[in-house]
Amino acid sequence: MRFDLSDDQRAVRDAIDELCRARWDPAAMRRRVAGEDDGSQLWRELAGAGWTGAAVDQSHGGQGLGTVELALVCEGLGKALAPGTFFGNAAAAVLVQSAGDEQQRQRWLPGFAAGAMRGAIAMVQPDGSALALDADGAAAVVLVGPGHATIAAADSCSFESLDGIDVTRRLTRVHAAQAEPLPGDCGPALDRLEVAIGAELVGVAQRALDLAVEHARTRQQFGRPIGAYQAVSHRCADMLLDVESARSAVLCAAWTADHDAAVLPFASSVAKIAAAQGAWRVTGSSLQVHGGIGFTWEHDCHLLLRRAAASGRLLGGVDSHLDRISELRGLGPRSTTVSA
Amino acid sequence: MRFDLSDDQRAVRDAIDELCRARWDPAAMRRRVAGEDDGSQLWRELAGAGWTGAAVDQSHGGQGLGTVELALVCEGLGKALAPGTFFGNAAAAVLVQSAGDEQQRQRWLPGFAAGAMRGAIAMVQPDGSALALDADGAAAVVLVGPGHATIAAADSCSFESLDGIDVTRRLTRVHAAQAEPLPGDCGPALDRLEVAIGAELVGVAQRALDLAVEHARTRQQFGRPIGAYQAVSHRCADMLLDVESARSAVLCAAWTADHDAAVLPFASSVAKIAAAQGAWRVTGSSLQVHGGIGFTWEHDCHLLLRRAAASGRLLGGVDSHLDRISELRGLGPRSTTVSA
Amino acid sequence: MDLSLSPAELQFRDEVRAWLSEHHPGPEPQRTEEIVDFRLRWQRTLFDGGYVGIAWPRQHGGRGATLMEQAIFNEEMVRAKAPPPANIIGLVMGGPVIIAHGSDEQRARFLAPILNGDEVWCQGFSEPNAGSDLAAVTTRAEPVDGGWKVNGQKVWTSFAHRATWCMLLARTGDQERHRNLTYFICNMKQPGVEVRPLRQATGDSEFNEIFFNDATVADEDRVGAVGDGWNVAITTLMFERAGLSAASALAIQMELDELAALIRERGRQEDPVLRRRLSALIVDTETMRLNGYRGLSRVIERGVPGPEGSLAKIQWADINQRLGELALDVLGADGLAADSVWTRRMLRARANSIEGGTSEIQRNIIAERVLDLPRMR
Amino acid sequence: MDLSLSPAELQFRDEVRAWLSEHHPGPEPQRTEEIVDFRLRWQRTLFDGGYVGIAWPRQHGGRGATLMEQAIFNEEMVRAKAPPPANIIGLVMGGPVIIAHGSDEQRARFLAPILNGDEVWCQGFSEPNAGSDLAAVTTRAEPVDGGWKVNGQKVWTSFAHRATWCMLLARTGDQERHRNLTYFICNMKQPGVEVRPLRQATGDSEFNEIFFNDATVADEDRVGAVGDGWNVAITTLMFERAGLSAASALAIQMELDELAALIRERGRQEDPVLRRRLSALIVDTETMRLNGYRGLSRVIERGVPGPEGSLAKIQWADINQRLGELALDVLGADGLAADSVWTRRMLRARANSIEGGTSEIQRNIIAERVLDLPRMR
Repeated sequence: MRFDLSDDQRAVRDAIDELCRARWDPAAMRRRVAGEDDGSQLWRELAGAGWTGAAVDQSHGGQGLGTVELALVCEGLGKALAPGTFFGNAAAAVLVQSAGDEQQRQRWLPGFAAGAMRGAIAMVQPDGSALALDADGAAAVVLVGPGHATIAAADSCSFESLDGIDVTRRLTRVHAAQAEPLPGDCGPALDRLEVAIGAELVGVAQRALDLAVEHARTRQQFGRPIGAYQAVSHRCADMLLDVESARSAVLCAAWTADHDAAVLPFASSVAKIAAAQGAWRVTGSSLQVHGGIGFTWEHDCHLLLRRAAASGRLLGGVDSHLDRISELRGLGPRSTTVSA
Repeated sequence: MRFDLSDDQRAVRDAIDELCRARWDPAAMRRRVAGEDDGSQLWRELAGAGWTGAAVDQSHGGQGLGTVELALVCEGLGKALAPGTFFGNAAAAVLVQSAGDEQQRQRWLPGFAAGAMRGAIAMVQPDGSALALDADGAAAVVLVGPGHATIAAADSCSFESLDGIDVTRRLTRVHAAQAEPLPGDCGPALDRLEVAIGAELVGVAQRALDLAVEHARTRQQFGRPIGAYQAVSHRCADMLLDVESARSAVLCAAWTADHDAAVLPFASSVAKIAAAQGAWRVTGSSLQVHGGIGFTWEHDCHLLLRRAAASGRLLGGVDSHLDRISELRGLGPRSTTVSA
Repeated sequence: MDLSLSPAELQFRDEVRAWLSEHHPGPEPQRTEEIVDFRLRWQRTLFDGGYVGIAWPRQHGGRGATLMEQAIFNEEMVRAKAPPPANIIGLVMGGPVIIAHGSDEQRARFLAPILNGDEVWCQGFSEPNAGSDLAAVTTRAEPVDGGWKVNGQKVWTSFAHRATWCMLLARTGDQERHRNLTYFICNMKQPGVEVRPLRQATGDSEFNEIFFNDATVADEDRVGAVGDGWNVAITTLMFERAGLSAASALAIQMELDELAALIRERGRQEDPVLRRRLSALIVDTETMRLNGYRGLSRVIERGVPGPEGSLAKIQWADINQRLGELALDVLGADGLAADSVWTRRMLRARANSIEGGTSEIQRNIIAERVLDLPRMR
Repeated sequence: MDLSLSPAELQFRDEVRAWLSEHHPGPEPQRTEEIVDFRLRWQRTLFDGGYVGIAWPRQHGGRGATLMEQAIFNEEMVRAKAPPPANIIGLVMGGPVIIAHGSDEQRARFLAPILNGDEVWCQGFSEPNAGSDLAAVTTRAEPVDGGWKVNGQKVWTSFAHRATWCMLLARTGDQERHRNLTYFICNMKQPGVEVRPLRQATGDSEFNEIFFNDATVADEDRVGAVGDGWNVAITTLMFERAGLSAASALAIQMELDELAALIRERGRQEDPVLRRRLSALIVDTETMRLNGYRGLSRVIERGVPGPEGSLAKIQWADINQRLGELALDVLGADGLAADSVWTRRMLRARANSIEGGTSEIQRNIIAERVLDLPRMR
């Protein structure tokens, strides 16, 4: 047993960080927030480097990387507050691959993998409409509802753009005139996607922690760096605990997705809960550590907080995952199994 | 409007503090914990000073003091970790007075008021048995069940003593061979008792805070009093917030009990929640501030924590009061009213 | 102890309530500029009704009412969802300080226009490097004949672009931090003063930055002695809190009622976890309201506001932040749409534990001034 | 990354599991005295089975297994509800320090009896006035011919009344705090050493106080140089944590399973609030277990334990305290009866955030040594 990244996995992580440093620095991210960058350049970079095919198996033109590698890509992009196009495409690919029939795979996966035809996902709301992040410009949208998923070609969809709380990604309401169901069970795919979202949240939280620690080291008040005060330093220690716990849970769930299907539901719920709650607490704490400057539009603190709030509510919310865990432990109305 | 104690109320508070200083100092309390003091001496003192009749109206031989005054007595006794005999007797009196018939009042109240025949209450458990604190030696026990109460003469009861988590009071399981119902609605009486319990918890929390602040001022580590470290000083500030919030809620509910029956359910739930949660947090924090010494048997920290844990679960628990509040606000399954 | 309003207080409340229902200006406009004009007109209406400076002494143009009546008025304003007057800074901080520390000439010159809204005031304390550590201000005022020349930068000041006067805390010497600050009343309508809007995390621009470049202040516009500005400013900040917390709690209660309605509207009322989180907020808001009244009774007894205001400030920030989070959880994925009033409240509440003294500073104040614990600094 | 056990690790685990099911000594006795004898016999059994000092080098009498195998063994011990060996202090702290800092003579003299349990060790670091501030120890060791004379008091030491040796941190000079502490191995079986039981909040007496009155230590029983005791002690404390957290998390998981059973037994499983509080504890315990394995992988890579152990220590204390509170809420008024195992656990858990370095000290360590934040002291 060895719970740390292999050299290949470190290489994936470093490659993504390098790509973001070069192609998605804070200035590019700000242009995106200001609506002056549609992210297509970054998308071409990701496609050119082959990342768009990370989650697609090789028989359909992808790289067939593991879920751990997928998670590392999502973490790196989250750290850089990159657009949601990569996740949307990977999510659509994972769903079609594991819940679609062979014809659907043939039709969509090669395009998703090459980045030529981008995929996206939308979450069906109680009122029947569906919400999506950075779905504009996609070739197809997978609509995820409770326990089922359908896929619709973009030309059969209407996209109504909304102001989203997360200004680093574009929120749209999607109406699909015609969509065909993915016949398979999408449960395992959705669990993998929760892990990918968790990984993105780990990146967001890590960045918020790094900013807070840097500020605490340098910001002087009362003749000392504020990091010398326990009100700040102990808060930072708790932030580290949240980040490391979320990272451990996400990496374990990612590994489990590829090696131990039976445990995946538990592992992915743990990962989503730890990442969603951790990122929310950490981004909020980071803003607090920064004080007034952290509340200005120009500072990234609020962008990280907004992103944590949004991604933490994609697919399953924390409460639904807490309920699933108690059912897996034999507690709760719908559960019959006995506690492990 | 004036939200502070009148001179008469201050006099009540000071008289109880003085009586405890003289008759129930830490040494006496420790003898009680060690089982070497049955508390009868303190009881005689309370009766001699007329406090045992505080909650009984004058027409039945009591002083007919208000609920605010009753709360102040309970707070003072809680601060001194005095036995539960006063509360048990006052609780029995309040229940008989407001839910009993005139014959029951005639039979029991004069004895309760004079302290000659002590009253006690017991909480009926799901299994039908009833738990009581410091009921041994009582002349009568009021058994409180969900929505109803009965009274039993002690000679028709069997008392089985148990080891209680709260070693400052004696826990007994009461079985009543025969008990007669109190015909009236005991709701308002129970709300007054929740306020009295809340007041006792305020006293417990205040004492825990005082001990922590004193320790933080004097205990030296790393060449400074530990109270100079924010990990300690900010914890103490949060303790003060809990204590003052609980006190405000308890005093308001006590006043409400005598002046605004319609609002009493809300006010008493707020008081019990604020006092139970506050006392639990504050006694736990006080032990933490004390460090190792606070975990020794000889130190009072654990006695306060034990008492907070026990009193916070007498009658309605925090969750049941939270549910009542949402019902009073028009939320929750059983509720039909509309939010205020 | 008597928690019911006295006959006089009841009568005052009913008067205010009736007057507000008659004169309520209706909903506020959206754009910031329009809001200021709207609130200026509203302040004039309040002034003509005798409802500005409720607790100010009569000889200074106030109503001469009790602090309790001031609190009652604040609650009625909240209950009626009435907007605040435009010159809130002048009324809550500027005026009271002049009454307490100013000269008769200053009282004669400044108080009346504060009350009728002819002159709007703004606050000039915080600086980029003097946030929690207010005594670290570096804005300098240098003596020139007839007055002072001011250079520096202030931040987090609202309505600065419409203000006539700024409560300016500036450094007038080089000795020990607290000892060489002086409190000035600086005219904003002069070439040496530049105001820039400051965009916040919410996307709004409630606040401004002020840049002073050789701005001038006449010496008669200095409040208190040279070097005594720290004490003057501290009183200002204490007045800021006194008697406001009960009304703030009422405002939160009204938002909690909205949230309860939202929970019903979304059919989430069968979820006991959401219900109990809401109930816990209702409980904390109620204790905040009650703490406010107990504190007010102490202030009335003592005559001056005390450090207890820090308790309410901590509660207020904590409750607002939990309220915003709960609302997002009720909305679920719908909460991702920022047009929701709840999203805006959630984001705005993140500043509550920073503005007006961070929650950390409030805990320092409680530890040192209420609990008498040793200070680290 | 590979979270599955290697074939060798699997084989080791199965061996251990089979051996434990065969040799499990059964439930522990109640009385403290009997517990020690019981654990001494159990340690002898473990020793004969080759399961003591799993990760100790072979040349020092250990099994020479990997830290991962040590962790696997710890987990199997927990899973089998097997008691710890009597000389846990000697095995986890005393021995490793002698291996790391001791002389060959000391290794030859002390290691073997630590392993087979012939000699029990106890810890002599904490003092009434040196808790969080360990460097403030005042117990003095003065040179006398052939050795040292010790006077002072130690506290919070377990099994002292049965120990042959005490890991003693004593002051041997008057210069700067950290510079003049020395680490000794002090014989407990001498007239100058008095042991008194210390009763805790739970009512039990797990711990003792030790009083040294002119106790003597031979100079060959000094570990490390005179004045170097601080560094020696720090290693000791780091060894205390390494590789234990995964097993501790497993122990908590088993208690959480008991708690889930209690919730069903009490018919409280329809209460979603209790269920979610339990689930939240399950999540945190799982992340604690995973953090433990990630930390262990780092230790194996680096060879020495690092400050990350502080994270697990904070999680462990927090989870245990919330677990105890949840159990009381499940029991309701029944929880008032102290015979409940849950009441005892709740009370015992209050010490978890104090013993072995308070949670506040752990946060200091993380802030200063992991996050490289400036220190206040």
